[in-house]
Amino acid sequence: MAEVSRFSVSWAVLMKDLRIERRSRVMINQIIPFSALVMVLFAFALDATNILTRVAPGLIWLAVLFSMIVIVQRGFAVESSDGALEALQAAGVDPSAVFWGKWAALVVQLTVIEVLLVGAAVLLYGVEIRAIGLVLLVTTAISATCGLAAVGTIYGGLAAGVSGRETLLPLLVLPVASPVLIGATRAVEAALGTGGTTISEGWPWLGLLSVFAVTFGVAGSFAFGPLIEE
Amino acid sequence: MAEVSRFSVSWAVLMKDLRIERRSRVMINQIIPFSALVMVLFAFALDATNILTRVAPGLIWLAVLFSMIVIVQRGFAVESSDGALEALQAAGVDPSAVFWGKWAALVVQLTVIEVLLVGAAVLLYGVEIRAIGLVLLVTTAISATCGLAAVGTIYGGLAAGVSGRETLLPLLVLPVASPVLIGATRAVEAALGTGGTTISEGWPWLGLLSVFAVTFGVAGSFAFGPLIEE
Amino acid sequence: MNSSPTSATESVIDIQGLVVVLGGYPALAGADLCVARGEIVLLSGPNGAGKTTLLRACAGMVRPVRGSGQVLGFDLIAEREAIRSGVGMVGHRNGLYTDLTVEENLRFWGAMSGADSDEVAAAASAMEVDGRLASVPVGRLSAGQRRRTALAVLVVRRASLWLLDEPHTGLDAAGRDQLDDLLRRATLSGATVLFSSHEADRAARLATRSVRVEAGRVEVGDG
Amino acid sequence: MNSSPTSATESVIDIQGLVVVLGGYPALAGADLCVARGEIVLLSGPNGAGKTTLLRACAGMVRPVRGSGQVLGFDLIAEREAIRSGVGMVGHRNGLYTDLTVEENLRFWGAMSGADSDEVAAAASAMEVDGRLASVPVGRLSAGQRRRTALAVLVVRRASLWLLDEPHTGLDAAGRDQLDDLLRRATLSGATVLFSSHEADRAARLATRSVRVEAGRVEVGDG
Amino acid sequence: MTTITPQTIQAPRHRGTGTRATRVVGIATIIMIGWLAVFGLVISPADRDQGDSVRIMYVHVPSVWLAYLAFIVTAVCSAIHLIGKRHSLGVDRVAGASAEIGVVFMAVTLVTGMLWGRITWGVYWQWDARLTTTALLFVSYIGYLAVRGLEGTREQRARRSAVIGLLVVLEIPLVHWSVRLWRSLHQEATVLGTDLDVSLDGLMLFSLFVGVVAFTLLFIWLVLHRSRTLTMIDLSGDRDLDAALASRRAEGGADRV
Ligand code: HEM
Ligand SMILES: Nc1ncnc2c1ncn2[C@@H]1O[C@H](COP(=O)(O)OP(=O)(O)OP(=O)(O)O)[C@@H](O)[C@H]1O
Ligand SMILES: Nc1ncnc2c1ncn2[C@@H]1O[C@H](COP(=O)(O)OP(=O)(O)OP(=O)(O)O)[C@@H](O)[C@H]1O
Ligand SMILES: [Mg+2]
Ligand SMILES: [Mg+2]
Repeated sequence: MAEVSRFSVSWAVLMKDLRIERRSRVMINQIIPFSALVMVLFAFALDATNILTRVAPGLIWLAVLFSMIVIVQRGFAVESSDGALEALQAAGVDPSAVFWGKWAALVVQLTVIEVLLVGAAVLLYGVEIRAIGLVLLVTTAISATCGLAAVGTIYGGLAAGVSGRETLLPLLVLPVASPVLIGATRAVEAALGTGGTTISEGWPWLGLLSVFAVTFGVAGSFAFGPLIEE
Repeated sequence: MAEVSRFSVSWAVLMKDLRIERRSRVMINQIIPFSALVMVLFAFALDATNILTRVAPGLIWLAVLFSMIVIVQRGFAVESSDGALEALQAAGVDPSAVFWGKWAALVVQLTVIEVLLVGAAVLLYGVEIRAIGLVLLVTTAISATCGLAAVGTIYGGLAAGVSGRETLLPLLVLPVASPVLIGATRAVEAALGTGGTTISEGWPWLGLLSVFAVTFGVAGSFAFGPLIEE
Repeated sequence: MNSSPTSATESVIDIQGLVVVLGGYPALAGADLCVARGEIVLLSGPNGAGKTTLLRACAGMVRPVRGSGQVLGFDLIAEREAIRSGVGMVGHRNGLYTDLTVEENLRFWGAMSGADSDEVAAAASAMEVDGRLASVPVGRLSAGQRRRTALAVLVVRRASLWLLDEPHTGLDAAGRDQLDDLLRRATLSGATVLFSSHEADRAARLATRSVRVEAGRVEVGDG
Repeated sequence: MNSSPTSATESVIDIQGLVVVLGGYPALAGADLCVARGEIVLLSGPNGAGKTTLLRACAGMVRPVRGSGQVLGFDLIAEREAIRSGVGMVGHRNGLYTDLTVEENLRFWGAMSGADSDEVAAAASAMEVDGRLASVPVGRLSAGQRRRTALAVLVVRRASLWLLDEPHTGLDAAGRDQLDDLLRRATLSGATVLFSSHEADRAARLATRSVRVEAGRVEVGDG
Repeated sequence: MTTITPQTIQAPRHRGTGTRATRVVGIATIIMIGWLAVFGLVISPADRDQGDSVRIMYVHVPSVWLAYLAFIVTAVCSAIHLIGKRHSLGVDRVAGASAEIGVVFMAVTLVTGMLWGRITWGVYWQWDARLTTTALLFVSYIGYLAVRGLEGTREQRARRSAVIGLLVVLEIPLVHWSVRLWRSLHQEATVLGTDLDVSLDGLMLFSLFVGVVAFTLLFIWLVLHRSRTLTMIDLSGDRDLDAALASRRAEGGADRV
């Protein structure tokens, strides 16, 4: 498909994913309730409100992580159920273009989740957001999301082909994604001033997150082809 | 299939599941590392050593819950990938027999997970097990497992048919299972004497768990047919 | 399944005005069909006519919104369970466990339907999935080999009504012949066969009668 | 794909001694095949002979452990990417998005291969998945209607080498004819077709030449 | 045009995976481990505030560093496999072998560390940055091995695992600098932060050095053998292939009608 630009391929993949999403309503009907539920469960499992506000940032990102795994499973089940991903591959469609398309779709979905989870944290855990922390909070969310989406897409593609998909994905994603979990948690703590942390403490972590995002973005863009290759 | 006893059907299903498990090695290679990972992540998200021992029981059961979801997804992906479950249904195989077969297989796998997770908790969270609490601990584990397995099997069967399986299952299982989460947590706390609780506080919770297990066992045995029905 | 009431009546399938709605679309729009014991009836018709839906309806797998009928002498709506245990169906999907070997799949179905290991072995050899293939996981078989396995499972089931949706799909020349005399032999021992196919000439050779499905209704054609 | 070097050489497929191992089993055990531009070649042979594997190998989807070959003038091992973008393959699975409608699937593939909406519409009508079906989610189509959609996608791809694995499966009489002259027309405009089938007589009518696959090797038969 | 001749694996001259080289390395390893025992248990002094427990260090630290080395070797081999024109399966086998051994070393680190922790902190595990990151690294490589275990062709296995191998190695710096990271970024002083500055006198340092050398030799010895074993497994696979090809061609009548 020499004549088709890489961007338009990515764009088509992104639009396709979002359309499937809009049609199946999985996001609204299932994933959002699920992630809200995870938050509630954490609250139950700990059920000591005093510590909840302190650990809230960690829990938010943990919930994001679990939600992402579910989203990725879904996003690649769509691809592999009738062999669509294989068809793309057989048609010689540029894998890295496909990667960026799937990546973008995942970013969109994660962003929605995060906004809602932060809201939930405010309500359930009584977290307060300070105005000065806002910039840090947003930039953190953005770079963390980009990184997570890259990891999710890479391993989603890998797992899409194999049989034990359901179980392999979480095993691969969680450890690699946990640096993001850690970094984002610290940064958000700084943004929220949890436990008397100051904003300034947040920025270095943000740096870590950005490095992570860039690394895995580049890696995915190159590795996606070999990964889904038979 | 009038001449085939319900038990032998369940037995065949159980053996079939265990054989598939033995062959694909998913349990050892993927699920067990995954659940261990969940423990580590929780601990790190909280990362305040002093509270860990206090919330350990909750985290154990939370980890069990997440592992179960993964196991159930896998267990029913096997059934629905080539329409095997539908074939059983079309052949008029007694659904409740199938239910108990899948249930038993899930119980076996959950038990393995739990033993390992408790071991991990002892090492990682510094939990200590008192001799006097042992009876309560074991009985709790048993009844909780039976209950969870029943819930997992019911909803696994329900989700097996529909398309958005990956996402629907956790959404359905988590809320219904959370009573077990709470009950089991309290009971284990009592067994371990977490936060100075006494054994006696545990028994009522154990009662709750048993009631739950029986309820959902019976429910599943009756409802499984209608649930997987077109 | 000699216990089934059909020993009394002659018609194994007898449905009137069946209407089946799938996702808001009337896949069946008033289908009538009557099949006598021992017949081998071919369902022909264009894509989307409703053949698969009709077969699934006869198997009690989809619930009609209108119409009534009896299959194996049991009521189509009230006694689905009874119908199902007497019916053997092979659809577009094979319904096998891909992680298990051919033999393990057959054994499993043997346990489900109380067939002993001899019958299982017989079924395997009938569709030639014995020998080397017996110990190969179904996930590693070729399309036709999977189809053969699915049909062998059907033999193990010893159903009294066989509902086959394009059963010849993927079978090689030899396999088609094997399937055909398998079906003929089955009907000799009291079974009844209703199958769909798009290969007019070959199917006509097998069938004792052929009916045409068109736009969700059955038009009786010349056998 | 007129950019492909084949305009120079005549043989579109030219492979020698291809060995493909799947899960430890030699699905292809030294297959040789040579197909000239404009041919319609039939792959026949028993179940498990290696037809699907051979087609996938020609599409650069499975990597041979031995042997060598050129497809569309590109090297089978070194230039898989180039081969793939010139090849259109339909396997046992359709490779469609079941949540999307027929039209959306075709549009998607149009975007992938730079076909404008007219070409898309043309492809849809060629396989008769326009009209009502265009707006039906693929997941709600009948088996044959899905197959038609998959073939329409293939038309959208405008490939110069068509590799079809039992393409007639599930198609009704009309659909088979449509497919056949679709393929004939494609070859007239410079494309080449390699397809497998188990329906000897019908396939022979379509094919300009037929080769027999047996036990992982190709035995040239009479066209 | 490129013809695939079966990737030539030169079979070892004699049976087994041993050669003179490996035997020399093996003997050297044994000697060095003997030394390590002597120095670690007898000669080197007990620590001021840690007592004899400090001797665990002579296993704990070398095993971590060798685990690092093993994982880096895996990464390098993965890179060579992906970039190299031949996409050699040989380096892939080395990568696999090295990863397996690295996981073992990592396990040793965890166990010795936990024992050491039990002695010095009174608990097996502390929720401190380095320990957690170490655990994550450990699991990551279990995942790597799980990917290697997936079904598929050798090339597929090599390609997949090479990518993973290159991704997970990035966690090593995170583990290594975790202490500093957290100290500089995080207020709470970490446990290892206080515990790590064991005052190493010359003799301790030397014993540690001996340990590192011994473990390095052990690593080399193990990698040589393990990768040769993997080679032989593939080799036997190829031998089987010839037999399989013969029987496959013979099929026709036998397996079919
Ligand atoms: C489960 C418990 C432990 C784990 C997982 C663990 C892990 C590690 C790791 C990964 C390193 C390598 C650091 C690097 O150079 O990148 C290390 C080094 C070291 N560990 Fe541990 N450790 C544990 C417990 C302990 C304990 C209890 C002590 C002593 C009280 C200790 C003392 C040391 C020392 C002295 C070093 C070398 C100095 C350094 O490289 O920082 N470790 N440990
Ligand atoms: N789940 C569904 N939702 C909506 N419509 C459906 C669904 N399943 C099938 N249909 C429609 O019902 C009609 C009959 O489908 P059916 O599968 O019975 O046709 P068929 O005769 O088997 O066709 P084929 O020969 O292609 O198998 C088709 O037009 C199809 O579009
Ligand atoms: N993943 C696999 N692992 C092991 N063996 C396999 C695998 N896939 C296919 N085979 C074997 O390779 C051989 C060829 O398979 P292939 O699908 O090419 O046959 P085919 O000619 O397409 O048969 P059919 O006519 O049934 O489609 C078969 O014997 C099959 O058992
Ligand atoms: Mg049909
Ligand atoms: Mg095939």
